[in-house]
Amino acid sequence: MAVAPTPAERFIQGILPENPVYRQLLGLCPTLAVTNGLQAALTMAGAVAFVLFCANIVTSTIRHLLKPHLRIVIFTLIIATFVTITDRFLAAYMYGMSKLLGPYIPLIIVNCIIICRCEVCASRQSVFAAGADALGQATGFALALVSIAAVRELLGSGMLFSVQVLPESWPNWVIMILPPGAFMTLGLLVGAVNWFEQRRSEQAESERG
Amino acid sequence: MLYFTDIILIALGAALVNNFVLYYFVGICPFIGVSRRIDMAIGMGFAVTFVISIAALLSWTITTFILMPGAPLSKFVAGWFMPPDAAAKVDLTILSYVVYIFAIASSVQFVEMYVRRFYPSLYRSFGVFLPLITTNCAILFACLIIFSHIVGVDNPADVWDLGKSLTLAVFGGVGFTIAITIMAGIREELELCDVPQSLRGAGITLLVAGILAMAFMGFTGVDSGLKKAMTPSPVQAQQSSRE
Amino acid sequence: MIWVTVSLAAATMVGMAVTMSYILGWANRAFHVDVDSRVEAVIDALPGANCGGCGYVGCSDYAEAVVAGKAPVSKCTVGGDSCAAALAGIMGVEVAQSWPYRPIVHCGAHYDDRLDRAEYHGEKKCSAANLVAGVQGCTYGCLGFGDCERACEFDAIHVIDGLATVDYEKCVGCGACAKACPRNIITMIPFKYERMLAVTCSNKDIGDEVKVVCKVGCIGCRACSRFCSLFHMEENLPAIDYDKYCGDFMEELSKAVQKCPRKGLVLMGKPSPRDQEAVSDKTLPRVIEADFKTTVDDTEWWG
Amino acid sequence: MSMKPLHPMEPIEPGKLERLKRNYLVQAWLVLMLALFFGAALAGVHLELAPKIAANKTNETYVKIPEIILGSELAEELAQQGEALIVEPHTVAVEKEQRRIVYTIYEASYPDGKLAGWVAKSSGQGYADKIELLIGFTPSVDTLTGIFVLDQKETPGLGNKIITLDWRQQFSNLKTLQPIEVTKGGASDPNQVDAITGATISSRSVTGIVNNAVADLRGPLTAMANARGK
Repeated sequence: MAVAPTPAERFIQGILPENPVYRQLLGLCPTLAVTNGLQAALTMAGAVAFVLFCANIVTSTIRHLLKPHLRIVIFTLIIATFVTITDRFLAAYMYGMSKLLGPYIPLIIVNCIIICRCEVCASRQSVFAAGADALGQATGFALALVSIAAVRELLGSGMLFSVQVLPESWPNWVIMILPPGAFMTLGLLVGAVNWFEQRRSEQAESERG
Repeated sequence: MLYFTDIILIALGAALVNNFVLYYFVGICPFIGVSRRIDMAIGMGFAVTFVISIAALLSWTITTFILMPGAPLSKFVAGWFMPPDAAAKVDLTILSYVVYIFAIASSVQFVEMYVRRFYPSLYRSFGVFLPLITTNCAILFACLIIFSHIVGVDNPADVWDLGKSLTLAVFGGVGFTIAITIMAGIREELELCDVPQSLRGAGITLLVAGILAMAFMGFTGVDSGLKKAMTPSPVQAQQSSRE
Repeated sequence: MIWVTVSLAAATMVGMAVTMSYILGWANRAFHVDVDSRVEAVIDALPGANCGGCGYVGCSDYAEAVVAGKAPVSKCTVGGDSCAAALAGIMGVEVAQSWPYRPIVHCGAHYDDRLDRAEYHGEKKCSAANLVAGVQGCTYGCLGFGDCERACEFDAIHVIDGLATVDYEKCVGCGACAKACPRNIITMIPFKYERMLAVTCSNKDIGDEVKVVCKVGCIGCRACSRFCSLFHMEENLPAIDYDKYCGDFMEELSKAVQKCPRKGLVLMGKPSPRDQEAVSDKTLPRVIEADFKTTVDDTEWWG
Repeated sequence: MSMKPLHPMEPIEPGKLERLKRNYLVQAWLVLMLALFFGAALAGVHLELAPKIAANKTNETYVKIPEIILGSELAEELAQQGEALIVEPHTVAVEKEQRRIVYTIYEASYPDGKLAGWVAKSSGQGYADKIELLIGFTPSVDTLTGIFVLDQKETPGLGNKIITLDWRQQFSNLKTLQPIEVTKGGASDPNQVDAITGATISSRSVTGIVNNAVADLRGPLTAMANARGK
């Protein structure tokens, strides 16, 4: 049997080999919806990280009390509670951001990443391992969000973090900020990641053979 | 008449102009996952439409009667412990997300059991999609939109009643069905195409979805135009009244 | 105020949880469907990938079919033998000995054997060429554009000299090639032995017409069916009854092979030690691309 | 007392404790406990943060009021002097086409009590979604002082130019007596504004919302101003 990954390995796994967006195609709704600017994307990633971390820790703490047929209900309850808390904190301390993200913060509840991590990892592992796993997955999610947002914001408005980066003469590709741009950017990036991955495995194979 | 206009505008907006999938990006997971065959896509679409309507009914009822400030039930219960004017301010809206997701989860499970018991053939064809729907953002999103039109609305005339809420839900589901069926049709044809290896699967689907979203952008402004056509311009009305 | 709100919120949540669990508990009893406990056991034993590889909609559908006795226990390709054994344990049946299924290409015509060819300017795919009449005379035989080769994940089928040829050393029997072939000339048969006899033609036309389009195609002479009872003729084409196929028929079969005027009965499968010895000093032929090249500019068919 | 031998097939009567354990409410004790705990915790969070969120919401409007009424330069000057306008919210209900429309009106006055102007919040359908506006009036309600876009989802790069100061400034000093018109290419008449290139509908939507609000509110606001003057 394979050796169970250490917490550190779990952390690294989440960043690229098991990246929730590019490799597992989970949590696509916020990935598409909030990536028209880097600030919104980072806030979203932070919110998801907080919820994921808290939900993983709590689930892992009570993992011995869970009954199989009620576990999903309990995961949902935990996640929904933390999402509500996040939503209110954003509304109280980052009002503009909260207004910009609008319904996509409560939609974290149905983000498959979190319930998937609770089910796959946190309900079976120690608190420490679950925490590391949450951080890894959250970092991977944040990286994916930031990469998409960077492409869209740069091409769509010539800016990064609302600071003009490209010369003023850049004809803003408005379509990148609109919904179609989101789909296309994600599609091409998924293709690019697959391509790299394929090339790497081919190289590894040719080295072996 | 005005009410009728509102209903039409809400329906049109939810189904086409602000399509749940292609404009708001909710329900992407089934949109990518279950759009490989047209019959499955239609099954998923109907299942979503059905559940979304039930969820809208429940969330409207719960919000109006329990959660919102001054809701009859919470006001009544709080009235036992505190003066009525304070009781009217009891605000339970913070529970809304938790309550909605629970209402969705349990109604999905209830529908699943019911259909399985009484319509086994129907259960065979679309029952398999029901568990997937619990974590479908489109349902929760519809509840949230309805919530935003009940709580915190400045103008009492703009607060949505059950009819408007259900319209949004049903036509949101119809919009989802339209989008996922078109997508499935395109993907069936894509099977015959020589797609670059790395783009196969999710990549090409997302690119096609982008083009589809672009097509749906053509609907933008249709609702505002229709609204102008259906309501006499107030300025004109004012001018004519002056004459 | 504070305490009323807090307790009201808590009470709402608990009330909701209680209502929910009562309604669902009631529904569970009221809408109870008698599910054979074996179905649940089978579902648990299956991998739950819902891949549809068994030919059913999902694992639960297959489980119901197994319990109803409509499906054999060995259909799950993902779970493999251990899964089949587990299902057999639940169902109280023995796993019937299952043979590995391998593809057979029912065409034996290499490029030069085919007659009445025409230049084909279209996309170099069987699925596309199949839609065009007159690419080659035979409307049943292998087109040689390698749709099967592209479908194979295991590099186990190649177009050699215009004919799809299975590499049985590499083949795992996934059936992808059989699905990919637009002319349906690849079938999956149970390999009871290392090498199986196969009819290498799919042409159902009468002999004279076959001779016009192919040098090796079956002319429907019925010689094989006269010498061996395993053959029966279907629309001018012999078919082998693989259910009955076994060593007892070896003599009859070899006679049929000898009598076939077109040498269209061929043993397929892993090469025998004798074959390997015979070719050990020769270099194996390279894979040759199908040579249906157009004489006009390559880009023209795009319009 | 001799004990009856237990028949092997006879079901054993479940004990009280057993029955209790099978009750689904008891099975779900963890869910109920969590629901109780989380419900209380959420209410706590709400009580803690609700005032702050409410303040955020009103502030969003209030910080814009001086700029709309006085213009950005004067507003800054006032802020530098460490003084602020006193803002008092009212609601005005207007009956129109059998429908009751409620406007939120902010009455702004200088620290010395002199009326500085009125700001009304109004919203309507834009090209893509709802547009929410703040509209400023002079104390006598005969002239607009300016508008501000609180919320919009117009097309980026085209329709969303309605938020730029350049375009909004066209609305300051327009008379309220006749409706504002939108023209393409060079406003010549006093009550005309230029449409944004490529976003005529967005421009018309904003103008329509302003015209609506002006038509609805000119009467009530004048009455309020007069009442205050007395």
